[in-house]
Amino acid sequence: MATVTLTPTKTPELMLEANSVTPDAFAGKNAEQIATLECREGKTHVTIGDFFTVSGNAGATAAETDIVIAGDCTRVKYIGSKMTAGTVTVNGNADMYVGGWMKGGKIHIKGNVDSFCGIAMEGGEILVDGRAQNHVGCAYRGDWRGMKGGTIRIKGDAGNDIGTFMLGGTIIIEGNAFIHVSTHAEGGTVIVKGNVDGRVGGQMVKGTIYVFGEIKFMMPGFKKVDKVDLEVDGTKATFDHYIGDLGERHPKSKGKTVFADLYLKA
Amino acid sequence: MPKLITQVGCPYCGSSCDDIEVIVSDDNKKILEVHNACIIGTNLFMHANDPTRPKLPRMRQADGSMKEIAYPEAIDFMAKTMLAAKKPLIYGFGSTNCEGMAAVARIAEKSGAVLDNCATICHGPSFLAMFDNGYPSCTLGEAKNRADVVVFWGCNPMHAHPRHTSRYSIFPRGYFTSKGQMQRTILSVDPRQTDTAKLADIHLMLDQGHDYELFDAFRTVLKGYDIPDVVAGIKKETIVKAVDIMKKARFCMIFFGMGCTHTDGRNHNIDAAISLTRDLNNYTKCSIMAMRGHYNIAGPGQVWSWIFGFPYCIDLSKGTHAHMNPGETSSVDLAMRDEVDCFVNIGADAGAHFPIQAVQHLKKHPFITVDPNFNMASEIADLHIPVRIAGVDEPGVVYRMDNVPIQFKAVIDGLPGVPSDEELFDMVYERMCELTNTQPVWIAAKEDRKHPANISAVNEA
Amino acid sequence: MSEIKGEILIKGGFVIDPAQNIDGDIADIAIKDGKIVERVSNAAKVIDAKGKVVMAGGVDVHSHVAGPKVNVGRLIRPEDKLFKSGVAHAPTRMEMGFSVPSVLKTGYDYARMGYGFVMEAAMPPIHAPHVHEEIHDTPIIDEAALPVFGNNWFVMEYIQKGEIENTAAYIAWLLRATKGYGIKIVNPGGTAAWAWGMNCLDLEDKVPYFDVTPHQILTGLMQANEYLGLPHSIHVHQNDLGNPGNYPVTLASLKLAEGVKTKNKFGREQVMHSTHLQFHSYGGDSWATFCSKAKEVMDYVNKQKNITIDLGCVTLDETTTMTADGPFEHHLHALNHLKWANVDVEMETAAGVVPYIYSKDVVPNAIQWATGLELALYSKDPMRTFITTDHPNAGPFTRYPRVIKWLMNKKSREAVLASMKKSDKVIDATTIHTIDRELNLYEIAAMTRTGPAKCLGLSSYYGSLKPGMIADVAVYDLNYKDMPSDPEKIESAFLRAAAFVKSGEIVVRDGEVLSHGHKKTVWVNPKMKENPQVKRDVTESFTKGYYTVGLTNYPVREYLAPHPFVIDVDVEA
Amino acid sequence: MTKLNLNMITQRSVEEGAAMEKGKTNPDYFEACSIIEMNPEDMKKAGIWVNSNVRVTSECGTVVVKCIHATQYCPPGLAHIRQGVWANQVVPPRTQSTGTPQYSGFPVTVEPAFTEERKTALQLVQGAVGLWKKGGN
Repeated sequence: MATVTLTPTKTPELMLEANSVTPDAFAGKNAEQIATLECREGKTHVTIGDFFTVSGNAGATAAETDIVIAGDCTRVKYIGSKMTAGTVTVNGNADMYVGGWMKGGKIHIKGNVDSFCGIAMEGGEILVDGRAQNHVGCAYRGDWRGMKGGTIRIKGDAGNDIGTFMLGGTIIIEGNAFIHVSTHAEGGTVIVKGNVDGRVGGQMVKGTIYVFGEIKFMMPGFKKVDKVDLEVDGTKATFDHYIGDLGERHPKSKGKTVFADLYLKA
Repeated sequence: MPKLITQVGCPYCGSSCDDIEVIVSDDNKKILEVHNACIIGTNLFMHANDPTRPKLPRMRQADGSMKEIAYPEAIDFMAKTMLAAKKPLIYGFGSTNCEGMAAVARIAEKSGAVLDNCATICHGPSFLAMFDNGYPSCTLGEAKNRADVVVFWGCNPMHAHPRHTSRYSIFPRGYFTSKGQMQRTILSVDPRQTDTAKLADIHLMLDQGHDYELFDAFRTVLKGYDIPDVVAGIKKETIVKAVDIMKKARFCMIFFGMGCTHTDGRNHNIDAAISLTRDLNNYTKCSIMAMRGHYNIAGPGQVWSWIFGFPYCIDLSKGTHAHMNPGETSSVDLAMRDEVDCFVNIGADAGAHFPIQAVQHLKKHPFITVDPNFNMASEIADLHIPVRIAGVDEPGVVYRMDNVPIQFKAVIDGLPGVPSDEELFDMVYERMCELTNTQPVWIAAKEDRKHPANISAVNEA
Repeated sequence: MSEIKGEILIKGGFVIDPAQNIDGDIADIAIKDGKIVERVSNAAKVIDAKGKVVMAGGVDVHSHVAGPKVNVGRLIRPEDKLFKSGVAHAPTRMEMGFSVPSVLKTGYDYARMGYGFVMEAAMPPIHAPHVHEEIHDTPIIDEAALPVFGNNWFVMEYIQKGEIENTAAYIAWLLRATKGYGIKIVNPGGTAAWAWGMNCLDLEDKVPYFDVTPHQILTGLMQANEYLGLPHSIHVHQNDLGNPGNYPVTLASLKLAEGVKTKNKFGREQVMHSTHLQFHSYGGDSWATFCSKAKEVMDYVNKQKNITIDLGCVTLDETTTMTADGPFEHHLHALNHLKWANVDVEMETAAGVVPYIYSKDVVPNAIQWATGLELALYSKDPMRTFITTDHPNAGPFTRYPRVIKWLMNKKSREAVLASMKKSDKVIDATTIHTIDRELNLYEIAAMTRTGPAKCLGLSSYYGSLKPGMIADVAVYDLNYKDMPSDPEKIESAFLRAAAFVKSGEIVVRDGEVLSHGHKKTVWVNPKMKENPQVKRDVTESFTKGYYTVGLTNYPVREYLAPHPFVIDVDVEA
Repeated sequence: MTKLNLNMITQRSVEEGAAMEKGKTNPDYFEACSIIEMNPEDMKKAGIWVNSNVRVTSECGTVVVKCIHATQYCPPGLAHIRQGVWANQVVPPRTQSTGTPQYSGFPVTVEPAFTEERKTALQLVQGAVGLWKKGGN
């Protein structure tokens, strides 16, 4: 394994679009070469070296490359987007699209992330120590194929649209969530350990949601069917089991209608 | 002799009424009377007579005052400022014809700008919902000729679209609706008892911000399942009754407005409304329509979709392709995140209609306003360029709220020397090409610019 | 066109021009001031076509490229742009989208393929200004648009009363008002029924309220078309599109042409053009028993000389379906649950849009793929059989080169068939695996330029390299005498022309767009004595307010077709 | 002083539209838009009189407007300022990542401000960006 360390040297005036900050783009390159990789700030073409000092060479492949950003990336977008292997660690905040369209590897953001974290993710892991803005693990606009695999763990709170159009994978929000959890989902799992304001599972076809705290406004299309004891992300508890969204279409499997499941800690 | 001009289009609201009659002075310079229009439309036409309308661009001076300058100077400033910016934002188009919208697209692409329109603060969420869920809609004539159940959800046409109810939705007698209002059942869903709600047979006064839950309740009832006794403050019996009315309609028409798009959940409220519309089509005919605010605010959605594939929030800064993701590439988000370094406000008033904090962020950078009149955006701008008023002294195509194109007329002559939006943008584009030493791209729409000598040589098949 | 000056000589290529029965002769093509001429001076720009094939510019008889439903398709599908768009570089502008490309991408991609004329296949009349706005923003290619008539209230009322002359007078008025080209019919009666949520699946189903049948609408419009003597025949999208077991309805519709004689001065021989026939050539009674009936349908088409067809080939892509067949799109949405847009248009028509993924591993999709190719391979008359994908319904037009590859190369068809998960089921339901035929370049030229030009009544302008024709000339990097053994080379050659001269200007070299061309909008102006009855009826529909726009704001204004090419038709009646 | 917690919406009205088309510096626009509508019960609770000024404060700003009898009935707990310059002094710019600010459904406090003056549109907008000079420019 080889570690490439990026140390921020200045804050972008606008946002820095750093699509090239991924183990895949770094693989096989030395520090100087990495510093010349292209980024965008508005319509201007810039390089990684314009905003970071680069130390260390990358491994031969993405899987053998660890990237550490030793500082804040509040104004840096697309960190780790489309990556397939390796790791990215940010010792601070990151802006939008962290791990967007990601297929593999690990991302660890030690601060907060902005919106669209893990958008259309297919595999790998994202860990955010702080909070996330909106659209965690959502689909791109108009696409009915949202997050398909992988895990996103947000240790703090998250905003609206968590797992919209989700098809697979797991999203864990350890804090509170605002509104719209698993809207339109047709698979996947969302776990919210805190409270949710409302709109949990609206238009949901299939998939699973666990909520440990309270749901302030329950969707009228969810109906309580039983009580179950479960172990969810290391917590054993009794949950009220709801099915829904009864207003939405649902597929049949072996003659039985398949609903989405919502487990609310009793 | 004053002249009567009939079938004039009204450049105010999304109803785009084209039955206005205007009497103009003999010299085509003054509007004397306006008939058929609502109070807002009448004021709009009459305001065009205002002798204080700006006739020259004005540039802000070091002492904060504004000084009149010549058009070439303003065009040069606009071209240079936009080219110099890393990411200019162009916003507006609440009152611009489609010709202007196509022309501005060339500037936006050339300068690597973000191109956005008023939908971004109005029906943008409706676009997001259409992206996710489609849009089973129709033209307004279908509503007029067929609809026997009309639902106004989070919209108040009696105020925002004053002639909508008489031209299309409640009162008019259509082909299969010859009894007009007598033949229609009106539902209103609104947290206030609006003047539209007062006209309704049933008003569902829901708890503000809970439209999504109420739509879900409607859908759940439609599917034959039970719902809680009260949803969003509305009793189950009322919901069941409303669903029954919609289901038994021959043609059910749902109009929705800012009550859905400005509140929590934004796009998902409309998303759910579209799902409900779709479900109802399994039982009867049902259509849905956004109550678009301006007479041609559907226009940029159309024009830019055929040019760039996106209706709004179009980030052209990549140079090679367009990128759109509202929340990121939308005007207010760009402003609040300090992600643009030049602001061009065209045919709209960001100064008055953006949250004031967004205005403060935008004002950190060059701020240009293109508008026929003085407004808040012009009064804080570094440069204000006046243009002709589309639909008053400039003709052109506009798209009504149902996306029907209407070819608007000009009723009076424009102020001498004042260009149309299109002319101004074409001049800015040509200046940008000069400055960057590149060839302008003109297509057939611009035969006159491409081949200035051949304008008359039209048809020799 | 007068503003295009200068001479070009396309030298030494293998010329293929079915209009002149030229098949691979080595010859020069001379171009002067936008037209093909006998010879040019030494000063002519020379394009070396040695070892390459030279054909007239392509003519697309049926494609959805401009107008309201196309734009709905663009608008509701941002994901059709994400990571799928072209990369622009000077002198071209940005080109966005895959299945529903932006107007710029549309013009560029057609030009790259060597196409010079494209027919927009369905124009809702009230939306005509929109269609023309998109057309005039589309670079390079000449375009025309067919207004839809098959569910129009006036048409249904006149036909119900048996008034062909009034029908014709109304058509003449509407063609002028919309700057339209000819008579498009989509799901006759069925779309009108859809306004109440119903449909007409059979020729004898009554249209609610109007008391008329698809049979009567088709026959009436066919008579009116010949009464007017329009350049093109009626252009028909038949009832019951896309459903298992629909081929008898198809045959019944085609049979309505029997005995009908054409009357026109444009060299057109057919009285009915049946479009995207692939969607109408199905047997079986459910998706489980779904099968191809291409053979049965083509046996009839081959012997019935006064009809033409285009294929509507499924290309096995993720695409966007869009049609004025409103009820079909609702039905399709119920099958695939993807987003559904619908636009019912007052007095006139409707349209629907639904994304669709054609997968080679889904048996009905794979059967559809085979059916489209079978139609072409069973055709005995390439001059009456045209290559289309009903863009973007069965696949984007940028797949024409792929369709051509499949038609010209059996090996490439077999490779696709073999890669299908359930190829045995596909083989059971189709006959594609039994067909050895490989089309040659001459047949391809007939199917992609000469034939469509004739069918549209445009053979004096397009589809041939005769002197006097508009100088649309495509050069493809294919050696007539030594065709590549790798079928992929056929596709790549047709996808990116070695050169394309459009209206006498070199617009493409080596697959790269050099110029934005000199595009024209083509429309038909039927000159007919004023018909007071029709005039009164039309006026009344506006004054009584069944239309919600004003009569004077309805006709397309001149400036929206800034470079018109108008075909006058003197109606003799 | 009683502060009232209300849910605020800002929407269109025909008066606002008609006045806006005369110009945003027109006195009609001032009268049409620098007002708040709320339920009489709420007004009573906070000791607010009809046609007196109140201060409205949200998470992101504050504005003085005149309280009038609701022209369109507002239930208790809900308040309405017509869209425009005054409303936008308090509208939160947060968009839920949709691009559209929270024009409706945001918490505000309303308190009597009998002695405070309403500002003009120009005063508010130019003032916010440091361009306002007394007496206009």
